[in-house]
Amino acid sequence: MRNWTRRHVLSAGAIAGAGLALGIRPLAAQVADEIVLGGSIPLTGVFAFAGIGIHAGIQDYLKIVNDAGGVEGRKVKYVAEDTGYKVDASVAAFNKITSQEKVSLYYGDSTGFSKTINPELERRGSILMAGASFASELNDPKKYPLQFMAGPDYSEMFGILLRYIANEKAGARLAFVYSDTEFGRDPIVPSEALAKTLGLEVVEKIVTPPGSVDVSTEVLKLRRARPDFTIFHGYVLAPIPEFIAQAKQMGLASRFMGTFWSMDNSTVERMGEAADGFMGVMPYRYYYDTEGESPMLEKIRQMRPEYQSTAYLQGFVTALLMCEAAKRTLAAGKELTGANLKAGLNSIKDFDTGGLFGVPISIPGNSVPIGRIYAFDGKAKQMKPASDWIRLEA
Amino acid sequence: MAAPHLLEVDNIEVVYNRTIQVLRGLSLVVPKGRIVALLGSNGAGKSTLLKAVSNLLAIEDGAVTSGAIRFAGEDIAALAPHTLARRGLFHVMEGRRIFEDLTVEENLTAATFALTGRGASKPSFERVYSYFPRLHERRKGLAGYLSGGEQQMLAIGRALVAEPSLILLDEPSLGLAPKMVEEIFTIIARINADEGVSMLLVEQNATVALAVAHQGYIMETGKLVIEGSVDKLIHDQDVREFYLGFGGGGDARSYRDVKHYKRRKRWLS
Amino acid sequence: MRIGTLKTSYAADEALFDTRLQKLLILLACAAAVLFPFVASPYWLFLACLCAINVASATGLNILTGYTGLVSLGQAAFMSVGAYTVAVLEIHAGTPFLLNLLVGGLLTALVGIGVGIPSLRVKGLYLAIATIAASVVLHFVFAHWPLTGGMQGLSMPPARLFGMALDQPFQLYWLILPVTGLMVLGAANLFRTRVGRAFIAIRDRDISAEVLGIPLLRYKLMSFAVSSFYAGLAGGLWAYFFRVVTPESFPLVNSIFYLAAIIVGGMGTILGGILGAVFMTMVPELLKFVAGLVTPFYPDALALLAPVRTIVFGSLIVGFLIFEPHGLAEIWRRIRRFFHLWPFRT
Amino acid sequence: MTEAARDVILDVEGVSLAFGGVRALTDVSFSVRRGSITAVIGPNGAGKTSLFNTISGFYRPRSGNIAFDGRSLAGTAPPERARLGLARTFQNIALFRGMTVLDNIKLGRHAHMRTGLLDALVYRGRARREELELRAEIEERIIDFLEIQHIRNAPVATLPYGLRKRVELARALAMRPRLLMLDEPVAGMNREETEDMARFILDVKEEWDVTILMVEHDMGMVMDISDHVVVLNFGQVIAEGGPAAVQADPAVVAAYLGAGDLGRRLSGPEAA
Amino acid sequence: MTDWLFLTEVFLAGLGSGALYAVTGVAFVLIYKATRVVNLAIGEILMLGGYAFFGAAAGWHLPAWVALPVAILAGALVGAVVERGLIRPMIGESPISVFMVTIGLGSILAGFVQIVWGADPLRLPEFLPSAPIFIGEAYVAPKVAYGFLAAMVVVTAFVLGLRFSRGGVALKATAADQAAAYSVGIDVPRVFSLSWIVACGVAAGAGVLVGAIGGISPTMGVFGLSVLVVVIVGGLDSMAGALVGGLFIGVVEAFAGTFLGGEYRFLVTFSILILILMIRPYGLFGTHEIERL
Repeated sequence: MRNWTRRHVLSAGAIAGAGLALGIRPLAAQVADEIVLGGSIPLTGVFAFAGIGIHAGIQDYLKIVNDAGGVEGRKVKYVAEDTGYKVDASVAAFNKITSQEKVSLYYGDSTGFSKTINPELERRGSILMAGASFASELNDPKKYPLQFMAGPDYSEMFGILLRYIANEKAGARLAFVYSDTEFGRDPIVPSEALAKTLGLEVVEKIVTPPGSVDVSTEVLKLRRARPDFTIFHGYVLAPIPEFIAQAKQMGLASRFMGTFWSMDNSTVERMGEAADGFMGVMPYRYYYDTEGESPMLEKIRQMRPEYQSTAYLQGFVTALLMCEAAKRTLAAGKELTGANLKAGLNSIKDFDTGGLFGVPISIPGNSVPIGRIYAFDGKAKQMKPASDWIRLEA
Repeated sequence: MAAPHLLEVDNIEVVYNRTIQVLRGLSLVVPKGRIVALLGSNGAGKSTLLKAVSNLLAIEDGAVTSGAIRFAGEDIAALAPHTLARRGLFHVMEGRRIFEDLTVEENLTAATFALTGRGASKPSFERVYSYFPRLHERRKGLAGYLSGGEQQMLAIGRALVAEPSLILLDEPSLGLAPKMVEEIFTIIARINADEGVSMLLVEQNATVALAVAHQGYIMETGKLVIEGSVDKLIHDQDVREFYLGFGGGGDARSYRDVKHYKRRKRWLS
Repeated sequence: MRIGTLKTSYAADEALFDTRLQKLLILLACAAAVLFPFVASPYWLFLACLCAINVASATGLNILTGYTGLVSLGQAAFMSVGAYTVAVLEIHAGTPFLLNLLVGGLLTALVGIGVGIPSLRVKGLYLAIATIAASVVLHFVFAHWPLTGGMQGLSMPPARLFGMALDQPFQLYWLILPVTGLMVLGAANLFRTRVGRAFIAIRDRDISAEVLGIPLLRYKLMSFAVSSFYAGLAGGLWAYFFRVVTPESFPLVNSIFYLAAIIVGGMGTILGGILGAVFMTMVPELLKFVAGLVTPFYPDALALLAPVRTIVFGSLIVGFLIFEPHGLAEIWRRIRRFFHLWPFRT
Repeated sequence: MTEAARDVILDVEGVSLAFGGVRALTDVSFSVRRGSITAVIGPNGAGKTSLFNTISGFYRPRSGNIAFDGRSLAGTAPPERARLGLARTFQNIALFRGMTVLDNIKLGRHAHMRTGLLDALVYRGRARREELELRAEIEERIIDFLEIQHIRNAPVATLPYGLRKRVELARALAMRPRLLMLDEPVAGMNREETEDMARFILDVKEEWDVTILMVEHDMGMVMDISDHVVVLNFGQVIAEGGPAAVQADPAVVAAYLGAGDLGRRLSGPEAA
Repeated sequence: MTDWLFLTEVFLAGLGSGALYAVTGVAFVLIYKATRVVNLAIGEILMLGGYAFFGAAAGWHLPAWVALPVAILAGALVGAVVERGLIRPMIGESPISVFMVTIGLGSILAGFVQIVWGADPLRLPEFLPSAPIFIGEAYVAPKVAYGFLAAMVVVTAFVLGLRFSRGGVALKATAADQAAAYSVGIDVPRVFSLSWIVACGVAAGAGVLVGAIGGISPTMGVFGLSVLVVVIVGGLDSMAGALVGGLFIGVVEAFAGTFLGGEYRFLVTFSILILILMIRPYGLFGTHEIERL
């Protein structure tokens, strides 16, 4: 046993040494005019379902771009590291990638990471970043000048939902159900205020601890409040289905809604019986949406004949917007600095994303405040549009 | 020797924690149907010997490093303590070790596990209660509330339930009033006579031990120093002086003098 | 090879590093530590800083758990106290970073003493659970107190030294490594004196410690104080390193991580705390590296990384406890002994 | 204070102790003369160790008083008693297994040292001076005296039984004791080891000027080296006096023999 | 706030989740009683049960009444392997080392589940009747009600079995004094093995109930943390304590969640834990002294 242990340790040490040698090696050889898109991607951990889609989406879009000759003749190289959705691992990945490549674009996996790394971004001034977080806080060009998100922020998602509700039923009673996390709490305060101005009444706010398994008491609270609409936020799947199932068993006649990360078709499908009629906000068209012109969706469907998640689309769109920003910067004859890239991004006006967003978009700030309400059709097992595209005015 | 020995301890050595040697080259036998007393002072290794025999040593990180122990002709080295109990070697441990949170009857029930595999019919505690009527009175009470003497009775009662051929008794007189010691030793002798159970009895109270035993061993610091029939032992001058407490002619040298000859040794070195 | 040691004074015998070889090794290690930032990439500097922070915290936990025998599952929560203190001071008071670190450490020590008070009544597992409970309470406070920024936490400016912002691994290295070095040295010193011996006595047999004149409660609380002071400092360093502190930055898993680090490294040895923390910090990186190597042959390797990491983490704890309870420090000692006697015995 | 009282270092008066209704000690009174070796004997379970634990301060007596050097110990915690000069060893050896012999001995001095936490962390000035002084004293006085130079850096866990007992004695000596309580110092030792220990005990008394109170089963040694013997049985003192007198006391003989019919069979004249 | 109906409903929901705590607590106590091991992996074994059920019911398309025994057997098997492979070699080590081994085990199990079933939360196929249940006018979620019933049957079986069976005597004897139990002929290692096997089976069964209500995910092991509170409050070695503690904590959590908000749940239960530790370290029903380190 003893011998084994020692040998084991020694060989582990040897491997570690090899790793060290490789790591310390000076900047990896890089083709002179490549543009590098780095990524801290949660390929594993609790957010892996999204990370894997995002990863594929970015790769696919870059393939399309590179096959077409790149951005202004320059190829885009994608370098990603897994983070397990942990802030320190994301920071480590960032440090690792930026120490080996000259990175201009970066995809970050969480709000915490984006907040952590932003001072560093500003210090470097060479990178434009986007990511999986739609945190309202990040949607502030003054505080986060080198950041953007490929869709509405969480408060804007609520804004879209509330506008829809106000249209459907004036003075409707609302309940917000959200997790006790940064993600969950993000849009609650501003959305309450917005609901008031729209003449809606927030009758109940239910916070659940993260990882909660039993929601029976919360459902009792919900039943007592008798809302017309219940909006879930800060979850992916659990405990939404249980909430809905129990509420339906109790005969509660509320409609249930979600935000971006709960809105993937396969996620909603997994809600089982509870899925029918589940609605929510989505800035993109779904993979199977064949209505109207959407050459990009066509291309995606050609590349990948099976259904692709909304996370895939999010990664795809983010890469698309990043490349567009780079293209505009280079076309203007400017260097690829963070500020220039952001300026390039902000110059996007009435831009057609190849039909991924249903309408042409503009990015005056850090977000793309557009979305549409979809509802799940139990028979077709698909999300179907329930509203037209809703554009929030800045 | 015509009578086969029920227990043979053959030249064993015992070590604790891989370092501390407690028994060195110790041998003894228990003939069938007899009570053998093992006497010696504290720390001499008597309890250790019993634990070596019942294989309970391992629990305390002790081990028999050489020699052999045979029970009914079979080497016990590979037998777990409960297996030994089921084969008829029952250890009544020092300090009684009854299950205090269990009732008297549950304590006896626990001992029925020793009958596993012997195909015995439903065990009855009548025999126990006939030897110890007091236990019958208190059979529904928690064993922890029994007096010290009653607890010792229960410990021996458990042994009776197990129907053993050999009982190892570790200091049954410990902490008991003289009257109670008398009572218990009388019953021990009766059990031996009535049931034909052999016993290996470890005691510090040499007087009572030799009163019930047929033969005895005396050990000091891990080694046997004197052995023989009880008659021989009680006539031995050293035994009378050191174990039975009869004053007598002094030792060769007093510990008070050690300073002088030891000191010399120190100067020399 | 070395045959024995001759020493001419008790002072020499009481020294931390007693052989010439050891002194040489330490000198070499120091030189390497000074040179390292100039040759390493930011990524490796990043890892070095992270290792150093974890070493500081693990050493603190080792004082409490490894040396005093009081098991704590609250080390990460203690770190969060230090981290938040530093962040709040940096944001609102703008005081110099060394002062902030010190205040963070002292405040954490106070919290540690509070958490340690039950230690006279409850021991072992119960104490460990009391520290979990304390973690839960601290987490709640930080997550709901406006001063600590609620669930969003605090983003803070970098430490400043002579007007220069310490915001890259290269600069932070010069802050983090010396502080950690001093902390480790302090811990090593502690166990050369009566205070450290009293801790060990309490671990080994607290009743007889009392007979030797060691007041139990006082020393148990002292151990909690020192240990959480270390945690607070480590948390402060962490805050300067990541510059954002949220309630999720210091989950219970991190407390388990530190406990695992000292188990793997070796409980109750200074070297163990260092080796364990470095080892446990590097293992995930190593796994990532291996996954990278395997990816060409097995494309899903990366996706398996997180569960494999979890399994390896658990297996290291279990494996070391079963096969090498004295940890890496013991393995190191055996290797050293091997070379001392080499080539006469193998 | 009378002359006689000044001569007494430890005075146990009317001490009773009970554990949840079970009486461990009943009205125990005796005193230990300064500079003497006093032995407490009695059958197993007679309450000897309980008595020691009461004097050490682990158990609080239900009634009675213990005075050390004329000062009542009531309300004094064990660590404080150690500082006053009350040292002891344990029946089943309470050394710290994870530490070396040297560190174990150093621990004995704890109560008399003054190094604080901050001193300790920097190990300069007082901490260093104090440690080095202690080391020198231990080496030159204690280790040399008990002849354990060769094992001083060995971890205690690796030592044989006899040596451990000696290390425990060394640690007690490091406590600067005025009264040294030894709980079965020679239990489990052979004649040779017992002789060594007896010599050390006598030397400690004479050269270190320490009073000794011990519990011991080895009658030979007790009778040879003690000046005064206290006999406990069922938590009560049944006899007290010089070794010879105690040995001859019928109550003592009965306590060891049991006084019933079984015992009489052997103690009768015909047996001799 | 004198809406009695609502209060009753909250109370019943609390009892429902409390019953699941109780049954898992019983599994925990069983292991502790027999082997003195504080098994922190109980939450992960519960999780494994949920996944095993999922694997059998959704993967192999077995009916629920087959999948449930499969899950319980899977738990029992893990219990047997763990006891032989990890716990037996640790006999005689400090309780804290063994406790850390179970923490490591929990981590291994969580990783294993992720490798096999992925990190996403999953839902178990519906197998409990979904018709709403009313007690008087008070509504009880059907799953909660059936979970409560099942849990109570198991807990009662354990409490009674322990009190009146010969096996119960063996367990209590082993718990009280291993050496003495050995000496009276009780096969102590078998008691150890059986207690792990049975307890892990029960925990796995509880995992199916918990999973049916809240879905399953690799982080489900957190449930074990609440169970830890339950058994400390009830007393580590008391089955009755686990029952009372479980129901108590369940109800307290329900009311805390309702009237203070979900984020207060952990705070309240752990505050109770601290309180109990200060005033009654062995819990409400615990009988044994604190283990020494």
